[in-house]
Amino acid sequence: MSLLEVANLGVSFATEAGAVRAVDGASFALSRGEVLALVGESGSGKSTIGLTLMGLTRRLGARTSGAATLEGQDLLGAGERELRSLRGNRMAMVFQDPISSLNPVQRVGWQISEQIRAHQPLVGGAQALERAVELMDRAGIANARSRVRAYPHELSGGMRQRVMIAMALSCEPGLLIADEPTTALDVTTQAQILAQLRELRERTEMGILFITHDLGVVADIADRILVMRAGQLVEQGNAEEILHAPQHPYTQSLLAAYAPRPLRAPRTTGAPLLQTQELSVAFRAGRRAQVQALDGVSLTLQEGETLGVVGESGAGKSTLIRCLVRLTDPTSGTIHFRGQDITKARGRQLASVRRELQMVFQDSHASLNPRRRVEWILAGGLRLREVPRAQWRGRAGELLERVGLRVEHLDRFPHELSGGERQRVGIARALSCDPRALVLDEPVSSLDATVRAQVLDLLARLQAEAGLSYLLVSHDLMVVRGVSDRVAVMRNGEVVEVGATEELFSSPQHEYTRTLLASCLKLPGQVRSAV
Amino acid sequence: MIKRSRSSGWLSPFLAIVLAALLVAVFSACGSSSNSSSSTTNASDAGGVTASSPTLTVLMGTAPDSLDPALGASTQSYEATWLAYTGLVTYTHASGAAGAELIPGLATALPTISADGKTYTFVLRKGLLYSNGQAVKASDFAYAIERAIKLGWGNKQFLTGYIVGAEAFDEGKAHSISGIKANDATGGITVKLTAPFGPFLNVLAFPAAGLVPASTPMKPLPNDPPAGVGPYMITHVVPNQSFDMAGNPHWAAEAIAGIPGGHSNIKVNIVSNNQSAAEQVLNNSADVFDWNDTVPGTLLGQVHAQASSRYAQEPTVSTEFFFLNTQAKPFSSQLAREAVNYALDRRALSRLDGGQLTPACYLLPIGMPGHPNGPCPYGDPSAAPNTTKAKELITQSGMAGTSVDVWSEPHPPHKEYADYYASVLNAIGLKATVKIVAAAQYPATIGNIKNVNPQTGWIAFSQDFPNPVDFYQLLDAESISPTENHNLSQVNDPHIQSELASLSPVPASKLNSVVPRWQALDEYTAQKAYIAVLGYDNVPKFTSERVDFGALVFHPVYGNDWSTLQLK
Amino acid sequence: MIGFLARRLAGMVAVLLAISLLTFLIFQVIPGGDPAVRMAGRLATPAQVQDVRRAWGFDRPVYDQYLTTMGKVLDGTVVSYSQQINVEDEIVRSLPPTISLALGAGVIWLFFGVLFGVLSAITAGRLLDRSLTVVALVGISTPAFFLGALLLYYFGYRLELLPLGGYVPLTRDPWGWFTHMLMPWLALSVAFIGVYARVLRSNVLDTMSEDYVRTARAKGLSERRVLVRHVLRNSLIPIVSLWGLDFAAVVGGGAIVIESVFDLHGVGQYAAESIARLDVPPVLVVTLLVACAVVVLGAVVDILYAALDPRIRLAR
Amino acid sequence: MTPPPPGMKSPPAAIKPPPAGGSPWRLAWRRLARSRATLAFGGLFLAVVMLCLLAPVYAREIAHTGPNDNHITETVKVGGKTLEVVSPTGVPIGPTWHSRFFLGADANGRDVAVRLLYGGRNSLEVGALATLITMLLAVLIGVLAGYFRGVTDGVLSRLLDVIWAFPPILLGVALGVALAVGGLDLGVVKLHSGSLLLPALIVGVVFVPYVARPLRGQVLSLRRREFIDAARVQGHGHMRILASELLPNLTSTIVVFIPLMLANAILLEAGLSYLGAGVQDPNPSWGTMLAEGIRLTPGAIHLVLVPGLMLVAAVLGVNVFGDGMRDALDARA
Repeated sequence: MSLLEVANLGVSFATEAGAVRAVDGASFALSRGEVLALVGESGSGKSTIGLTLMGLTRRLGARTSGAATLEGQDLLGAGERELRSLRGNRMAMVFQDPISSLNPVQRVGWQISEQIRAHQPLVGGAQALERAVELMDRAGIANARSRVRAYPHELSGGMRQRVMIAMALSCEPGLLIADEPTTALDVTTQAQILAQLRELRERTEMGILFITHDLGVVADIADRILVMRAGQLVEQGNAEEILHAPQHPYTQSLLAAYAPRPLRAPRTTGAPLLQTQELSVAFRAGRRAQVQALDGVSLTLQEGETLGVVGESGAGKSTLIRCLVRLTDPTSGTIHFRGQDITKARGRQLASVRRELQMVFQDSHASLNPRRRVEWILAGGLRLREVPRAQWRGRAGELLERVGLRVEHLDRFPHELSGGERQRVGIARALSCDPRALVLDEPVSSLDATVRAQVLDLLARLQAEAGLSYLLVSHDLMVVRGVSDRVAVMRNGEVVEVGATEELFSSPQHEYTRTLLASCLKLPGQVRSAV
Repeated sequence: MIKRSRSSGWLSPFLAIVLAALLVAVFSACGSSSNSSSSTTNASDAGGVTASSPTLTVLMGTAPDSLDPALGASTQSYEATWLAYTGLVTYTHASGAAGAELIPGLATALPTISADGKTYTFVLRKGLLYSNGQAVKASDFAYAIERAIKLGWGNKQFLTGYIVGAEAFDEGKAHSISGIKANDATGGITVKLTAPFGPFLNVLAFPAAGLVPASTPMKPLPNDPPAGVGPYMITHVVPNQSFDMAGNPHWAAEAIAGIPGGHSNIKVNIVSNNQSAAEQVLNNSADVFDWNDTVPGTLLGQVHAQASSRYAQEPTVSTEFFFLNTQAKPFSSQLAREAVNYALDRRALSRLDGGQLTPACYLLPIGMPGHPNGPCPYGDPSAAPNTTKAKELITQSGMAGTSVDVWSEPHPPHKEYADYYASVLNAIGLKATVKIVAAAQYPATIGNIKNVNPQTGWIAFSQDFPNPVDFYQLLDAESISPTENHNLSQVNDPHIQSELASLSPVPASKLNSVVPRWQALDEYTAQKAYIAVLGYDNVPKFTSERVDFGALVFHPVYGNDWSTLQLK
Repeated sequence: MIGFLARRLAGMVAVLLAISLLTFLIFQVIPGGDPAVRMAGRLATPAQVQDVRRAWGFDRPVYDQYLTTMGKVLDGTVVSYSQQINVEDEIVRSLPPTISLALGAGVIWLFFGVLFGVLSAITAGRLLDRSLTVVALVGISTPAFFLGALLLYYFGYRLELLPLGGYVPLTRDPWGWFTHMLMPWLALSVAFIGVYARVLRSNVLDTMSEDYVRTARAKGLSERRVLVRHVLRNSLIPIVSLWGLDFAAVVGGGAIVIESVFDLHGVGQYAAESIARLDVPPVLVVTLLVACAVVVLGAVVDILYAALDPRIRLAR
Repeated sequence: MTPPPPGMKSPPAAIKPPPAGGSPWRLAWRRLARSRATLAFGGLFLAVVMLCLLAPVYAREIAHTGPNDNHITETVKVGGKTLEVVSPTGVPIGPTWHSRFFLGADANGRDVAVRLLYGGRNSLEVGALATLITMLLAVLIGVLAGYFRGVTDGVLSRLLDVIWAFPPILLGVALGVALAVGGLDLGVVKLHSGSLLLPALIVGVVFVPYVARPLRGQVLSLRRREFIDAARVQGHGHMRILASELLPNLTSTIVVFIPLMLANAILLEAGLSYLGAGVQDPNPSWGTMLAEGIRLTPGAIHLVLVPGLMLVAAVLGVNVFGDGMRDALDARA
């Protein structure tokens, strides 16, 4: 008998807009010691399956059909009390975002021991806390004994996720449901967490339902793979089979999106367009402490080229960008744009520089004014260029067509667009000023893999058409690799290595570059990516 | 401490529990509280109140402005302080006209007055003691007067205006008042005046002129009033909440003729809600209602039904009127002023005051010497008004359509008077707007000719002492002042001025002889319609069942005489 | 912590100075507000008024008067114009009724506000929630003095169950204290109960949709434990600060209206009467007291907040 | 439509409903239209407003008297009996349920129903004006402080602290008493002492911090949003960013605050009037009527109940409507 058996599972929700069928007839089984990956893009219903198995969608008004059993015990029909004795005890769940998933006002040790005591009433408080220390230690948390007294916000993202894992394992469950457990983490941390899960499975014979959108991660850990799309299972099979010989067209397109983009032919580069020299930024943190967000960065973006900047969170990429577009003032150093010192530019000079140096933001949702229609958003740049008002609509329509959208999108609000569409609008807005260079801040990191590929294609096309220069910032080496002429690697506010893309990827000089590459390209021939 | 007892007959179980709880509360109240104990002990000798005398609770709607006699100038203060601070002369403890009669207080007899009316000579009684046991000296009188002036007693103009050297003392130019001479050895006291002033003895009957020890600090003592001579002494002052009147232990031995020694200890509670106060007296949880307050009209029915034997309306010597500014349109026209007098329905105004206003037309009220007896010149105040005539007069006067601001203060029913008055003015062809000003700002606002120069408004005046001169300050041209005006109608009438000049020096003892002249003057005032009188105030005398209602004297100057307050 | 207190203290002094100056100035510009006229008494002559003015220093420049008055406020010797008694003594005497009112009502509104809010949230959308919502909104919409007047009328005059107002010290007569305070407590609490119930309801609902509550359920905790240890523990934190500030406002005279309706002779009533008498010193002192209470309790609330929510650091 | 279950703000991200067409406003309006209670209470408030607007018609056609007309010594026929409007001891008649003195008379023998409607006009006018003043000042202060931060924020925030630490009733009463006689002379504007703008100004100013502070907070967080950066990077000026980017994002908060403030303004005006610092004579308002009524309570409870219940009805209408509107806009106030 399998550990988990799901037959013809259907889940639907009543929403304001009527009933929505989130999962439609999913059937699968999971054995002990097996890692089953549930793969799909956002909105495919994969998380709903995990939550439904845990009985956590009941309060959201979900209606379920079909059957699901854990070691023969019915999950869908179980009473609340029955379910409660299973949850956390025989099945446990690790969520995507460890900061919001841990109670902010309770110590982590308390939160772990609470779960132990909920299922093992005979265990005393001190004993449970001792177990928590042990679990945290085993989950790879150094200094576990002192960290049990920490509050979640005092730990790093990776630590928090380890706490979540320690908590999930506290009652030695048979089934672990991991819902995008590494999505919110840096690549190096992600690699560590995955290694931990692999080690766990070997040690405990636990079955893991691993929910993710990231095929790279799947390749790393899964025994079998389920592919979901719009609430339905489209394909399932062994990891090897699915990854190397996908049957269903959707699976194929999904994999295609992950295929490595061919390296660009190195271009003859022009004159320096944007230059920084010894750029440093220090923020005050508290009374005397200072944080050196940027430390002596000297970079040059040449006319017509794409310069990729990679680094993990906290490397100073965002600060660099904010300096370049003059949202943050550098503490020292200079910025030159077309030979002109713009470090302290103000007023008219700044306005003319800004028109030529535009930016595309990471979060397409946050960077578009939610209360304005697309037409208005695009008209802003036209107004600055003193285009007559009568032409705005026509020109905005043209811009949309340039980025692959249609004129009717002009009357939409940002929330009425998909993520990819929004990012296109963001690019169109940058283009509305007719710039020479674009600063791209993680332009595809919030997009699904298929959409991501499309947006990157668009950027390449625009560059070819208009001779734009790009400074592209990303934490994702694969994104940078496919579109950049040269790559700069940042760490702790410093540029550790700059070089032509091919050179840098084939023979990294700096040790940190090597670590980065190693943590993301573990399986040769297999391309991975992370959001 | 006030406990409510129930007057109606039925008892639900819940009420029984509440009552039981109340009983418990009474026991836990340590017996120090007011109304339960020792009602049988009657003060055996009329000479004094002792700790074993019963305690009666008197309610006051407004706290006395100060219980220091040198400061207190409100009726609430006088009501208490005149029993604790006897002066050289005082009033008879009696109701009605008899109460207005002056008798010797700490002096052996009424003073001898020199022929020019400017020198008063007194002799202090011998062997008097203050409530703290100190001996009373003649020089204490001078000190008491100095103290009242120095601390700023509200009526000190009666002292500084007439006593020789008092003005200089007030301004700090002299260390003592040269016009007062006292001999501690003989007890002789002489007071010299700058000009003869008829009511001067009445001035000396104020508690502010009551003797206090010369060792009393020259600073306000409202919470710990100084020692005095009188049947009572003021103790346990909790400002704005309560104070006690206990028997003066040294009084019994002195027993001054005409001043009763009192029967009960008095506990005064300040209860600003007159509904609540009236209820408390009605159901006997308090003993005396504040005569300065009105029993709400809405409760009067119940009072008449349940407590007619312990409720009465007492006339006070006070007049309510609308002043009519003779120096500004429209009331610069006598016809317009007459119209107002024709048009006012005093019966309506009386209803606004819960029926406690006696409609009238003369400035000098009933009970004040000089109150005219003749009919009113512009219609019977107790009958329907003549609105038609009033309209005609306004048209005749040419003032129709003139805007008029009607001033008043928010205290009921003064605001209601103004509302009514404005509607009357509108009905007879003027354009009236009501202006309500907080009570504290009111005198300064309407007294400001320079900036405000009010056209008409409500004002009430009650006597300081039983002499018509007091009232005629309000029509005396000398009271006109740009910012502290008291002659609100701004009347400057030569006839009134000449009459005042000759009537004002007439001393209290000879007042009766000039009553006809005062009557004629007051009729003249009514004829000129300088003011529009509403009527005279009646006030409630209202006690609990256990109080001997008949024995309680309602004094014409000081109201309920607590020294006559006793159990049945 | 010490830095926080020092900064707070400095800010507080600035705010208090501004408030005292403002109060003082408001009364300076009141027409007919000249205290000398009132103090000189009825029918006083202009010369006498001038004397009073000189004696009390009303003829001096405004800033001089302000500084003198503030000096007296600080060394506790300021006296009222109308009764010439020490204002600070008077306020100390008026505090027991006000504190009785604020504490009692505070406990009542906190208890019922939390009770109704939680009940409403856990039955959201159902009949009980709807009924409680209506009750809460009616409470919020009812002026306290209207409610007070109705209570006084029905329980005092008509049924004669409760006293008609006034204050009895707790030390003298606990039961009398209770019966005298019952109606004022209710009248004052009702609106607050409504507000707290609404605020807590929405706090609880927000918290219930937090990820960590989902985690708590995934841990297999009982619904009760989820509610108490995870939902309430978090959603009560803002209530603590709300309560502290409201309590400060009531202590400092925010309950003026209720004190007047029930004749409690508390700080608020003292302030109201003093305003009516245009008596600046008591108004000034009460205003400063309230502002002080608001600012101090504001700081206390912030400290408490930081203690309850480890994410908060004490800053400005 | 079933109400959303507890704890459900929205379904999990994965199953967000397909974006409904139209602007956020249309969305809110659709939600609002579905909530019958919200509409019913909004209707209640509108009904009160309409009644008050029709006051002159009622006075002329039905009651045949004006709001300030005295009938102290008159009589009125009720069901064949002749009754005095005000008894000789000053007790006014209660509701007659006839055209004259439908809701009884007050101490001055004025028709309570007529005064109620005229008073309602004043109460509502003061409430509306005060709300307008509060919102204008609060938006100005909140936006400037939140957007420019630094010194501007410091000064404005301290200003809010001062108003906030001032107990509202105390500030209101002090200002009310101060301005009741002479009015306010600002040089340019001179407010007459009887003007309704005075209480409106007092009430309006008192509430400014309650709106300005949350707005400032929201501006602070909006300012960190990328679309503001985007506008700056494009080279737009501060004024345009304030007016065109920030303000539209504040409107739902502002809109949610309006009914809340209207309700509170009406309540505070009543409180001030009770203490004699609100609407000045001869204008009636619900607050002044209540204050007068409370003085006459035991014999004439209708003088308390009539204006009180009307006040509660109006404020309740606004409150429930505002509550529903907040849900519809899904904004926090």
